[in-house]
Amino acid sequence: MGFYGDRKLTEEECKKLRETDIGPPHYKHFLPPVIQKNYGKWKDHEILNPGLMVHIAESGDKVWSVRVATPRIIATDTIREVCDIADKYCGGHLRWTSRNNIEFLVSEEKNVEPIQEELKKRGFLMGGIGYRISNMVHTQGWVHCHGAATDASGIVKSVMDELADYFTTKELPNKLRLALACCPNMCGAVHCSDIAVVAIHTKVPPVDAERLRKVCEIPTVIASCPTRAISPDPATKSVKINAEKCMYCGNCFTVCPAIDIKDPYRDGLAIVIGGKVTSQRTNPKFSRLAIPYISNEPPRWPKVVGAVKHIVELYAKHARKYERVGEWIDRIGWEKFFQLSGIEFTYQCIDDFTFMRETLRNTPTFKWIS
Amino acid sequence: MGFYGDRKLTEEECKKLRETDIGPPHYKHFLPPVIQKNYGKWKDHEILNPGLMVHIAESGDKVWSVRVATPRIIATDTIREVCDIADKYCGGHLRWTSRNNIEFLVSEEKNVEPIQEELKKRGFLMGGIGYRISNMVHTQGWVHCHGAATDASGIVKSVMDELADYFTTKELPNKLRLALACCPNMCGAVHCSDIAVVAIHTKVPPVDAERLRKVCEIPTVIASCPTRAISPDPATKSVKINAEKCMYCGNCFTVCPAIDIKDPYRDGLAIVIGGKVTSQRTNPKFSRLAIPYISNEPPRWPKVVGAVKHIVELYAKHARKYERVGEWIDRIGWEKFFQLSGIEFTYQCIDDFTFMRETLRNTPTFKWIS
Amino acid sequence: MKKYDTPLIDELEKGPFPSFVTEIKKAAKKNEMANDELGQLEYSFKTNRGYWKHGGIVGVLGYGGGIIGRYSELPDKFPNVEFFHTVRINQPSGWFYTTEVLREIADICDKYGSGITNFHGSTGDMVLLGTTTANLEPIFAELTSKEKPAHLRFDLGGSGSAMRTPSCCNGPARCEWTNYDTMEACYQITQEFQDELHRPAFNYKFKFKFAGCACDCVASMARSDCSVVGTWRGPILIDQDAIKWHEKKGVDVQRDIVNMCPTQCITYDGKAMKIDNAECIRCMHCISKLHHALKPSGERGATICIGNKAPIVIGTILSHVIIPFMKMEAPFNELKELARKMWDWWDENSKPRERIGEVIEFKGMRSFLEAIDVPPMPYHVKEPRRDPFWFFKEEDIEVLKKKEEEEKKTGKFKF
Amino acid sequence: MKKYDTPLIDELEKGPFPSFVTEIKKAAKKNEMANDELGQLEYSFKTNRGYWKHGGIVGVLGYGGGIIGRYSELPDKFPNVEFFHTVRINQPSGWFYTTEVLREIADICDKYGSGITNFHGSTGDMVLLGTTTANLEPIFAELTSKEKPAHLRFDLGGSGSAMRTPSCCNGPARCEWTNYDTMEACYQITQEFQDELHRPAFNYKFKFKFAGCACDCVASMARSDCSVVGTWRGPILIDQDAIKWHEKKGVDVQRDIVNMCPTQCITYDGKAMKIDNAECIRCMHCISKLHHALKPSGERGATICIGNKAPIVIGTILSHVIIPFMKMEAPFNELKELARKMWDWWDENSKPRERIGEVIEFKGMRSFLEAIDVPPMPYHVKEPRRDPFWFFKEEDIEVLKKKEEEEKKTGKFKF
Ligand code: SRM
Ligand code: SRM
Ligand code: SRM
Ligand code: SRM
Ligand code: SF4
Ligand code: SF4
Ligand code: SF4
Ligand code: SF4
Ligand code: SF4
Ligand code: SF4
Ligand code: SF4
Ligand code: SF4
Repeated sequence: MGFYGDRKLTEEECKKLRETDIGPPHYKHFLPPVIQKNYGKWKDHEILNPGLMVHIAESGDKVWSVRVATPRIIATDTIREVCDIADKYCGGHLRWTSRNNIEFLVSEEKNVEPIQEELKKRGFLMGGIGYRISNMVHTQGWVHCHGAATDASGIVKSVMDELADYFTTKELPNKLRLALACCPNMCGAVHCSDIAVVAIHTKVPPVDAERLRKVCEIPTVIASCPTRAISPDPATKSVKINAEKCMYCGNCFTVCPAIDIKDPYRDGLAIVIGGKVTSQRTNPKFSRLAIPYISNEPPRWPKVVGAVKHIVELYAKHARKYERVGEWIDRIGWEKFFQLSGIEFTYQCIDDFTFMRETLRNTPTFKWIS
Repeated sequence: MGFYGDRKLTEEECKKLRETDIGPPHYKHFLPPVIQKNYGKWKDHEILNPGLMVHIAESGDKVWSVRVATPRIIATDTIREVCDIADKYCGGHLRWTSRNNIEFLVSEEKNVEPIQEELKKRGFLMGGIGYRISNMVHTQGWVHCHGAATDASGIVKSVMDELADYFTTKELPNKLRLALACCPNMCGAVHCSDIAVVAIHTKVPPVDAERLRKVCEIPTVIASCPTRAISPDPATKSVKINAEKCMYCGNCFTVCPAIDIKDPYRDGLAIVIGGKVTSQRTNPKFSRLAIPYISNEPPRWPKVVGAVKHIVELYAKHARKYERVGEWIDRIGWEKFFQLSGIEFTYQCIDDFTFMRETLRNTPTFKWIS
Repeated sequence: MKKYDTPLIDELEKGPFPSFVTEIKKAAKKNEMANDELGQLEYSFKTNRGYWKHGGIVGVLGYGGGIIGRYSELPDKFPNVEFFHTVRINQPSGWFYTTEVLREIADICDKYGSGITNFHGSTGDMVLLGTTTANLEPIFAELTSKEKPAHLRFDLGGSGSAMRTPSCCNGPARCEWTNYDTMEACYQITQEFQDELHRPAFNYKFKFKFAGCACDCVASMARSDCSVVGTWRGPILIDQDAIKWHEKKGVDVQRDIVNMCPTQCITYDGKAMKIDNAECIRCMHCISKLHHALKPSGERGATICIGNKAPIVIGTILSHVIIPFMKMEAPFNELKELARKMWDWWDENSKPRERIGEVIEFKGMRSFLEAIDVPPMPYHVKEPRRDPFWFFKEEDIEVLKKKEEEEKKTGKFKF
Repeated sequence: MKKYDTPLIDELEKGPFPSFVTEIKKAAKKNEMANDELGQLEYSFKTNRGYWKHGGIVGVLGYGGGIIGRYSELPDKFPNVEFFHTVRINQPSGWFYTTEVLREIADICDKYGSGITNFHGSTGDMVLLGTTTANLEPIFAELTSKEKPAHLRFDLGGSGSAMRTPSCCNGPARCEWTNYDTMEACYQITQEFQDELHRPAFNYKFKFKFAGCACDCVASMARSDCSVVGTWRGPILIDQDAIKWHEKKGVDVQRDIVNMCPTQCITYDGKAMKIDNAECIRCMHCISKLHHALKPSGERGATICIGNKAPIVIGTILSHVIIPFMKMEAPFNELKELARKMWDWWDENSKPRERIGEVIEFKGMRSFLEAIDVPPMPYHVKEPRRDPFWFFKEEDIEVLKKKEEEEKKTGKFKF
């Protein structure tokens, strides 16, 4: 039981005990001895299996990392369970990765096999290391966010179930980074991911004039619109939205709850692909639109899952070693990608906003696909 | 003497004889017989010397083209002189190129040497064919345009004098296209040339309020400004210009003569490089800013000439065979170009207008030059 | 006639390259206008400033363009250039001439103008530099005179918010690489749209340029609203012996050709060259560098690209691919029809001084493509959009949802 | 406790990948809040809509952030999530933990919250999902309690228009490639700017992310306003035997390494690999694909890139190179000073909800660089500007003209 056991602190105690601006504890407290000793003196690493890698220090010391997937939303009891395992095999040391996987940090070789045994026994999914699919970066969804056009964790679970082999065993030409955002605010890495799902609204949001007058500042609402679609509506002493100009970004909703962007029938999902963050070989790339709309289909979003899988398999089949999805497509040309994938090319794929001039084709040189 | 000799037509005659909308005569009237015969049936061409190429038809027929430079501005007597030559050796057939050179079209092999002899004797400059510098596309300048920030023909003459060898003899890795525009309207190919000179204004134009009220429409003037620098000036019932926002494009002057953009002391020249039009190998490229300002120095603009020559020589020395200037620089990186050339990198080189986002560097990967 | 002394511009008579000053002086010997032009030019060089006023609207009866009005700011100093208009004469396709017509033009220029010309203007016209308002009609009458034989009769070119004088590369007249008849296309488009050319009725200028292949020898992609660039659909035929011939002449095939192919679709083992034609983007590099060894084959036509303009005021736009492949056969009805549809859309959607390329940016490609009945194609983009913001029409979503119902039935997804 | 039946989300307990539904159910067994969260989630799945209200401003005494207020739109149906705020707890550098502290956090979450967590939020925080307003102070007190040993005391993370919780790759803790101490830098910046982190005083959010090399394992270039990416200045050291070792393991050095080097600066003759280090852009490809065979050497530090933001509303911006090379030595004063200068400029020049990257676009790079005392460098651009429109300050022209006079004297041009 924690520092104060199950005793709840009284208001007075709170005032007395609390301290602001202390910041996080220093990480040194949490590093296993082998890392403390070899901090900044690592020489090499070997990926021993998709869920296991060893880092070797100049001193010859080693630390093994056993990586397991998590759904990111985890119950406190699960935290305690992984703690039990870490206590048993890792001297109580573990970490999370930037993609929400857990890494058990093993310092003694003798524990490397047993911990993997136990993790398997307990049903943890080991993998994600090396040239394959790792965990899918995502957001809050219906679990907790107000703007969500879909559920985040639900789609991630559905997609990762389908692609689990690519996490646990199968190899790919390079890392393949998946992400999902539950609205265009894109809390995550969607805009620079190999393959990502972004939830979109597709309907001009209705305005509750009466409520708006009460709870929102009209100038702020008007200013929030990137396409100048919002103008004052003298009739209602509120605002009106020009349907011609609205592209459903939801920014007005973010600044004003009286504008209701959520629509069960119209909200849907788009698939964007070919992004990357790293500067290896090529500059970071933006994810670009492949499929503009798929209906929201809880609980398992079969078409979204199918679309992602389809593109993963094309990539596995056609890309050269070490090419990321975007590098592969940029090499063969987007026209070829659409031909290969059979994905329908829609008006939505043609930029008519910020990057239009950069993304239109201004050379008569391209490949014939029809 | 022409069709009507030196008799000037009377008003009546004019009314009687004139006909509108006839368009240009059909080109067939002007093609030499060998071209008429082999029209669309050419098989090959050979560049025999920098001023001479032969085109060979499937029929085996040949047509020789002898190319000479012109200053583009030519007196009627010069037209007659080239006509005499064409009559003597070309059965009266000749053409101009898209870069304002003259091509004498020779159908009989026996005339090929003699015409070159005579052209040399008469002081014509033969060359411009193949991988070298051809004529410099340019504009009106002080000779005829109202907006000119410099003289066009004067700079072109000065530059081409210095680079004449690259027209008549010297080879380069590929064609090198020069251009000049006497104001940012850019009547020509400056925006997509290997090396180009563009004349710029650099001062916020003074407004003649009184005249403006008379001769210009205030809304049009305000609308003409790309940076919204112009606003109504109630004080003068005219307009005022926000110096912070004005980038001297001259568009307001184009729509309103009461705004005087020309400034003898401040008008100057910029050097832009690395553009191309053709889609060979790489997409067409824009010319990009190398040197933002050189003072206007008639009659021979020594620094402009020096700058162009400096870049031509760097290109000749460093580019790979068949690389255009822009292809070469894009391969080595602009940071390397500035290092190699010793050209000072200025704030002006950093886009703060339309293409900013595309041209800033958003990757930590670049070459060290300092 | 007044004698100007011109120490500054005289400097520009020195040097190997032909001198425009020498040309102006030639004309000045016998022409007052040319002589004052000389004087004013020297004065510009001395004071570092141009002295031409804004073009007032001058022209010939029944036309709204073809003449650029020019007036000196210093009529007292240089009375003979108080009026100094330019006359734009529509050149013949490919700038081919006979000496007969050139002499005719020269004579007209001497008789009514300054004796100074521009061969040619950047758009392509023959330009007579400098004449008076009074002489405009006579010049026009002599150019177009009904009494003259067809080949001597010329018309004015374009100016203002009109279709501008089209121009073309010499294509089939003297080039082995052209994919369509650039000369004839240029001629017929010019003839078809005489009204649009002479009577400015657009919101701004509109230019056509015709290039026979991707070399783009007439700079169409960078200098015309409608860039018609020749291309083909078929394999590149290879003459292996000819490649050997080039090697003997010193071409390093691997380095200069294979390695420079943008799609890396050429292989050469020192004996035979192979091209994976499905991957070729028809850039013309290999073909032009190995002339006569390689030859396009199959269907010929052009890619139509729209929207280029000069930088002012929102930055340069290059033309965008709109029709990936159009068969270019006389009388070019397909292209003419396209032009009309484009112009109608442009007209409806633009404000004055907005080029069609700008309007496509403001209104979006969909509006434009729908107006000209072209479906969206991957050819239209280098890459699809990067942002999560885009428009749907009500019906779009319904169509997509219907498709999904179909899929439910068939059990197969159509992405 | 009410028992919801949840046929729809139960579907998400099937399949090999760990299930968040299973996790929520675990918590729901003993927690009313978690139980109603479960109920509302099922209802969302059934009706295809989320039911959370806009976040009202809630927080702890003396802080303006760290808590995201959440309220159910359906309090009658799901009374226990009427209040369901998230608490963002600032994670330790690199997300390293001991079981002791994790248990402490878990216990606090159970005692005052829903028993559901996010490990971790996308910005990097530990997120306690769901608690009431009343419990915020106790949670904060227990997290920060003065009675606790240092390593058990945690603070809140950022939210709102403040500096956000910085994060970093594990760098020196477990990676051979890091070029600076990402963990320490992240810690010190977090500590230095506690006030900026907890008390929103900016016009919008500002994020730091620290990556040890161009691999960018913490997505700094794409997810932070200030991306600190490790790099070096010196040759790549080559262990030729190790390269042989990789070859034996099946690496095709020519195809997979040499051909994929972006600057083509590697050569390999089957015996020895050579790198032309002057041409290397330090992209990490060869180094990471041939681990332990290649090693950077020389001076270490980082490239500071500024301005990234998510697409809304004017499109994604990636961070731009601002400081090509900064030595990153504790206490990182150079970076701290830079941050302060940046924020001052940002403050002066922005409106609410404008990220620094947007403001750099509105005001131009010059204004920004001058404010932080950085001269223009080719490092700042991929390529120079394309249009003939740019600004001069009065003094610029004078400086340039002076330079020209110098040149006249020396007879040599300085371009
Ligand atoms: C004569 C010529 C330059 C030359 O020396 O050859 C020319 C001369 C003028 N151009 Fe041009 N433009 C000429 C080809 C061009 C080109 C090049 C081309 O057509 O290939 C361009 C760039 C391509 C394009 O159209 O974008 C060009 C882009 C402009 C612009 C910018 C238009 C734009 O939308 O960006 C202006 C400004 C305007 O229209 O107000 C302009 C305006 C002008 C005006 C009318 C300025 C004015 O208002 O007086 C100039 C009249 C000068 C004079 O004294 O005659 N001129 N102008 C060219 C026409 C001759 C001919 O008919 O053959
Ligand atoms: C005569 C002319 C067409 C006309 O109707 O007037 C022409 C004629 C030829 N061009 Fe061109 N080009 C002509 C302007 C252009 C232009 C337009 C321009 O310069 O404004 C371009 C685009 C330039 C650019 O990209 O900025 C052009 C890019 C080419 C290229 C591509 C070069 C490259 O690799 O980048 C070739 C192919 C080659 O030379 O290998 C080419 C090849 C040729 C060939 C060999 C085609 C042929 O088989 O006849 C012709 C003679 C070669 C030469 O001049 O070296 N021509 N050529 C033009 C001559 C202008 C002049 O007086 O110099
Ligand atoms: C919790 C979290 C998503 C998650 O599931 O992990 C999150 C959740 C929210 N984000 Fe975010 N953002 C989170 C990381 C991000 C990231 C990714 C990152 O930081 O690496 C981004 C993209 C990077 C960036 O900052 O540009 C991001 C870009 C946004 C934006 C767009 C901001 C912009 O300038 O483009 C908004 C909209 C806004 O600020 O009004 C936003 C707004 C929100 C709000 C506050 C929406 C709202 O007004 O309620 C969400 C609260 C949800 C909730 O119920 O708690 N969130 N948000 C992440 C923070 C957890 C943590 O502290 O660790
Ligand atoms: C643990 C982690 C850092 C952390 O502090 O948490 C990490 C660790 C390593 N990364 Fe990473 N990367 C981690 C996130 C990332 C990210 C960020 C992301 O995915 O959001 C990227 C950028 C992805 C992108 O570009 O979109 C990333 C791009 C790389 C790359 C470049 C791959 C490429 O060629 O494009 C390498 C080099 C390689 O693998 O060859 C790399 C290499 C490595 C190495 C081998 C570095 C080392 O020697 O230790 C580490 C183990 C390899 C592995 O996981 O396959 N790491 N790595 C992150 C694990 C996330 C996960 O759970 O999967
Ligand atoms: S992406 Fe949108 S809906 Fe999802 S958490 Fe972020 S702000 Fe909320
Ligand atoms: S959703 Fe976006 S585009 Fe539509 S009105 Fe609101 S802010 Fe404007
Ligand atoms: S570039 Fe400018 S100044 Fe020169 S001719 Fe064209 S419009 Fe006139
Ligand atoms: S010169 Fe250009 S930027 Fe300056 S006021 Fe005139 S139109 Fe605006
Ligand atoms: S554009 Fe092509 S067809 Fe036309 S002249 Fe040039 S090379 Fe020949
Ligand atoms: S035309 Fe261009 S793309 Fe096609 S094979 Fe030749 S070089 Fe390659
Ligand atoms: S960013 Fe570089 S230093 Fe940091 S973990 Fe990744 S590879 Fe290692
Ligand atoms: S780090 Fe990148 S650029 Fe440098 S040598 Fe290796 S692959 Fe080439």
